[in-house]
Amino acid sequence: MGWHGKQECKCRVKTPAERLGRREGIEIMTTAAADTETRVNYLNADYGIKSWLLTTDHKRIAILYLLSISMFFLLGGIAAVLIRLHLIEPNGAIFEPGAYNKLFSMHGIIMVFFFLIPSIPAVFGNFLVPMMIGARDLAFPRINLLSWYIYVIGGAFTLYAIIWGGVDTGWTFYTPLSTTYLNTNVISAALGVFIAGFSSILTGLNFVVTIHKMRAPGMTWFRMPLFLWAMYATSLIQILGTPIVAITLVLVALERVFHVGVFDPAVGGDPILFQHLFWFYSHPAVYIMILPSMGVVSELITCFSRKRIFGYSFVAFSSVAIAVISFVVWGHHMFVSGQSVYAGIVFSMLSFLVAIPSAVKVFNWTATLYKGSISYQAPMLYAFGFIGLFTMGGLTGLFLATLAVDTHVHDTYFVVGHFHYIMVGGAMMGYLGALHFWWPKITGRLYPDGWARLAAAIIFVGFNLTFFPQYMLGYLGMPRRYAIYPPEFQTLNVLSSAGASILAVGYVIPLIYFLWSLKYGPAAGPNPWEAKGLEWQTASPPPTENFAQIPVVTEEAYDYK
Amino acid sequence: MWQGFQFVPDRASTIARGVDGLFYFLTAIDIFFTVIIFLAIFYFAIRYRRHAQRQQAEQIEGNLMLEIAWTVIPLGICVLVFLWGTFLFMRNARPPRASMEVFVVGKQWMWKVQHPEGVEEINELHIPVNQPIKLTMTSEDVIHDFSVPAFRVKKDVVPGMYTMEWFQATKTGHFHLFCDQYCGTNHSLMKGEVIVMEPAEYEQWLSGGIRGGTMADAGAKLYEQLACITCHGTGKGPSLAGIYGQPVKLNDGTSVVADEAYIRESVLYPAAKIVMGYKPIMPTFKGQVTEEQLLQLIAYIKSLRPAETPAPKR
Amino acid sequence: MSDHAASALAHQFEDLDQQHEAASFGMWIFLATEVMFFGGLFAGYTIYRNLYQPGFAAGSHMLNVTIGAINTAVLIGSSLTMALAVRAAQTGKRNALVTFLILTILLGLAFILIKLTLEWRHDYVEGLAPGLNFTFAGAHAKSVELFFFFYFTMTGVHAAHMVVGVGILSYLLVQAWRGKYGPDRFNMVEGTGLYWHFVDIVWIFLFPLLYLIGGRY
Amino acid sequence: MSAHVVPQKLYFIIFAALLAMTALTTGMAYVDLGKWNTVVALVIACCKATLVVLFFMHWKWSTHLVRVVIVSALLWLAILISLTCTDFFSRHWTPVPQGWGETSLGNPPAPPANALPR
Repeated sequence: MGWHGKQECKCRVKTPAERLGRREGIEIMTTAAADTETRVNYLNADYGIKSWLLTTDHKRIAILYLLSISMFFLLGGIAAVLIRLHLIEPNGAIFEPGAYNKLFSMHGIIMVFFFLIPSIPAVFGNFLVPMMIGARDLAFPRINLLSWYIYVIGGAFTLYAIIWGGVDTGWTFYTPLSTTYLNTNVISAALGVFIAGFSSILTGLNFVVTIHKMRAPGMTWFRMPLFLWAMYATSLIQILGTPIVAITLVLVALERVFHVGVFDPAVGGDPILFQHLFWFYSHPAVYIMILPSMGVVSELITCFSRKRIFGYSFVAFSSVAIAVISFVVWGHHMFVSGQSVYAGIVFSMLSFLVAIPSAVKVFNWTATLYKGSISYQAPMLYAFGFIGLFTMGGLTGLFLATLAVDTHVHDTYFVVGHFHYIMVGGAMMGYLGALHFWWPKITGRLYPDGWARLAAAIIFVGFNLTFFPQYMLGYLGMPRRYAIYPPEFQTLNVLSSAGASILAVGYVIPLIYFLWSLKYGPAAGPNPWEAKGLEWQTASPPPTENFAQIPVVTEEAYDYK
Repeated sequence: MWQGFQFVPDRASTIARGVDGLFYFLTAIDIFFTVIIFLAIFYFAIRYRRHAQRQQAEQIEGNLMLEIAWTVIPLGICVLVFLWGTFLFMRNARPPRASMEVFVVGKQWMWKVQHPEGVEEINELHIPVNQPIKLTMTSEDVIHDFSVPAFRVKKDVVPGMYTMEWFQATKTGHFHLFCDQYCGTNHSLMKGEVIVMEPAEYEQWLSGGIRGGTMADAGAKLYEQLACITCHGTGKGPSLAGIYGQPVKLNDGTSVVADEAYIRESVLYPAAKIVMGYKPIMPTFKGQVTEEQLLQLIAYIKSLRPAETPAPKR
Repeated sequence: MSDHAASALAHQFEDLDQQHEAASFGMWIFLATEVMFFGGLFAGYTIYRNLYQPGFAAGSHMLNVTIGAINTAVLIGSSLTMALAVRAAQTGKRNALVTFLILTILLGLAFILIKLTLEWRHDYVEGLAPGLNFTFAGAHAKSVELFFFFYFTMTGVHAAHMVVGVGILSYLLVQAWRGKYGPDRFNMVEGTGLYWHFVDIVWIFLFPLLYLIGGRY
Repeated sequence: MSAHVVPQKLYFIIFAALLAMTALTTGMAYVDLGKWNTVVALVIACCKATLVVLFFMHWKWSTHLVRVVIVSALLWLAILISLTCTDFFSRHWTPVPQGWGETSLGNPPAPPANALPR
């Protein structure tokens, strides 16, 4: 690894691209590379802060999102590091329990609502949806910009809540704890999430309309890249689920202000109703995080094995099936909540159904590799990592859908391990895979592939070391959200914290080489991976209008003949 | 750091074996599929790695039989696991008739336990071994969760309603009791111990701990203090003798079964359900009785036999 | 295509038909989210209404049906004028458009004013406002309190939508006055119309659920 | 542009029908129908909403796509309400456990015969 020293780059301007081409089996047109510097693209079309803050270009809005979610990821990540450090000691190494509670609440709220949910949709969806269908922009560019501002306002409210007084509800805002018993800044945190929800709704709305109405001539539904099917399914969830959490948080805020409300046991209200309404959105929200990653993986696997995907229509429809089924399984978060046992049975049965389309996807990706021509550039390693971790995370979901087993592991570290395998092992791996795959398209620069592969390996190892012990902790019975725990759980906690430190290193490396590549990275050319898909047919970085002429699509997706 | 480290949690209840069996079955399924996927990826990735720049992949559209196979087989496994898990769960959801009933009140941040004989304890639950125990639980403030990993049981403890869990310990010893539902600042301190004893030892412990008579006795005292007897027992209010578990006709024509929740509601919100033929004259006792006292009143009302006079026994 | 039409077309669309379809489709999707937004309240209402029927009936009896019915009529009237406004925009009749928009705004304001002065204020003074002034202590007091919490939340969220609608209509009025809308360019008017009708439909359900359940006999 | 222009007369007819139904539903509340009062009120409300959607909101002249959006919104609302109701209306099926005062220390647990769902 480390094929570029800085000096090498300086003295031999063109060679890195050539060398990369040879090493990775990619042909790079040096003329295209030289061309990049002078050509007008979306990045250099206009200058100044105003040209960014008032832009309606979907690509620039994607960059705005990229910067803001990266900031939130950093905040949430710092919280995660502190949590793991604290848990090295059974009695808590750093914080008082109250401070620890604020810390994990901050970690959860930021990571879920301000990083994972907008991550792939708002960054790569925004950047790629119009380009992949061959359109000049999304259907409603101004609404797209509005959604970013709404996101920022929501983020500001939440940051305010976190900085002034903190919030210690956990990201689940369970009543009556959140409505009656906490003295922290619950209202402004809830308001922040409420506001950010509308950003998510508007993004989803924009994508659905765009995919329906703006496809280029010849781009039929079954010629669409699978990333678009995944984005479409994700958007359905954003549109139909988010309003419910919005109104639920309004009810929580009202109850806090007026000291009476629909979840208040004192007037016959039922706290369990809150859980129903909350999970009606928040379970599908998990699929808002994972579905886009699944779409990304379909792109990566096909490109780096140079094959059409195995069972296109099954992969496509499984995305939609996941989106639909995800809405009828929420009760599995409530098996021990005091919900009726019969409702528990119904929800358990439905929960198993959602495993099927996920399994279909995993099998199809694996089968796609068969008789391929496989190369292992960094994005492909992230895709492999995704499949492995998602398989392990998804399968442990079966434990939680099973009534009797869930009774034992519910609200323990088993659940924590499970959803981190899905959200970090799955969604985050997909996000990083996407970042590595489309970075040359977004910035026009290549990053050092060797370092990227190293980072992928470190993340995979660090991740498993962090979260696998948590499954074991959960089975042993360690409850989640504990600042202080019995000493017999220490060994596994220390192991988990050690893994987290490796994971942290794995996340810092890409940050460094991506920043490095902005200045020193060799020009990428329009299609460094020789990938199919309309976004690769235009220059990197693309011009503001995306395509000089709207392309006409004549071939199927992933036509790697 | 290695103190007390173990791979498998204590297995100390009748339920634990069944749950663990299913847990290991699921683990085996997980390992099986994870290994298949990992091996396939590794094998394909090495076998079909790209040697030359222009090496062609063989284009395969898909295979319907395979798609059906990997839809139907997981579905079959899911159905099996669902049935198995549901069967166990339903068995574990119903306490045996001969259960010993213990009352639990969760409160930020402690567990208050009352035995039928009147013994109260905090953050500890003493129980006899090999005896089904049924916990009737409620919360004074927020949602808690009564979890005993060694017994493989847990259930949320919700304000405003009674939840129930039961178990039968098979081993004597000390076991962790955790609050598993996040309940505020000192959530992680809301833990205690379940102490399982030989029946004889338990009897001994019990006799050493009795302070104010049984729960029903305490309830009877309360019944007098609160002057319930001036109406319930004189005909001004409905008689409470033997009503527990029986249907009660209400003045709107419907009827309810007089269970714990009904009695609790009638004490706190008397106007909510009016018994047929009576006037809504009862004052509320909200704020005058704690959740524990409510449980004592319920215990007392339960102890009244239909034949007895409605007045307290003393 | 006239110059006017060309300026009506945003750069990302191929033609006006595509733009119109996208706009109306987008508006419908937004309404789907609104259905779910109110849906959370309706779900809660359904459950509690079934658990606490007598209390909800008692609460309902304390509302004034006559005012509710009149307000329903006012809102239906505003829906009619809104539909006529959209038609005026489609057919390019500026004066009719301006007139109907003014009528819609006036009827909308009338609805809000009736709600505010004759109902909410009255309920507040009577001690039926949970959290602010709730003094009702008859039978089923806590269910009645729950009912009134739903009453205020649902009508409040509905009224908030009316206020937003009136705001958008005022913007449309200014634009219509300037002659910005015509047969090639009425997506804004049509979309606002859809929104306004949706708010009307929500009220069509709120009226029986809040005022009429449990009967009045 | 392909939007349908509806004759003014039709709008007024619908308006009249909506007013009539408002009067009807208000009137029906004063007739004692028992449980059916609620049903009647909701049926009339559904009819009114249907008229508004069909004509004021141009469902009748809409594309299939728009109709799918409307139907799926209602379907999702139905999912929310019905699955939440499965909890609330089956909670009381769990039998009220008996056994208070029948504590039998040391006895083997009786089979849960009484605990079958009613």
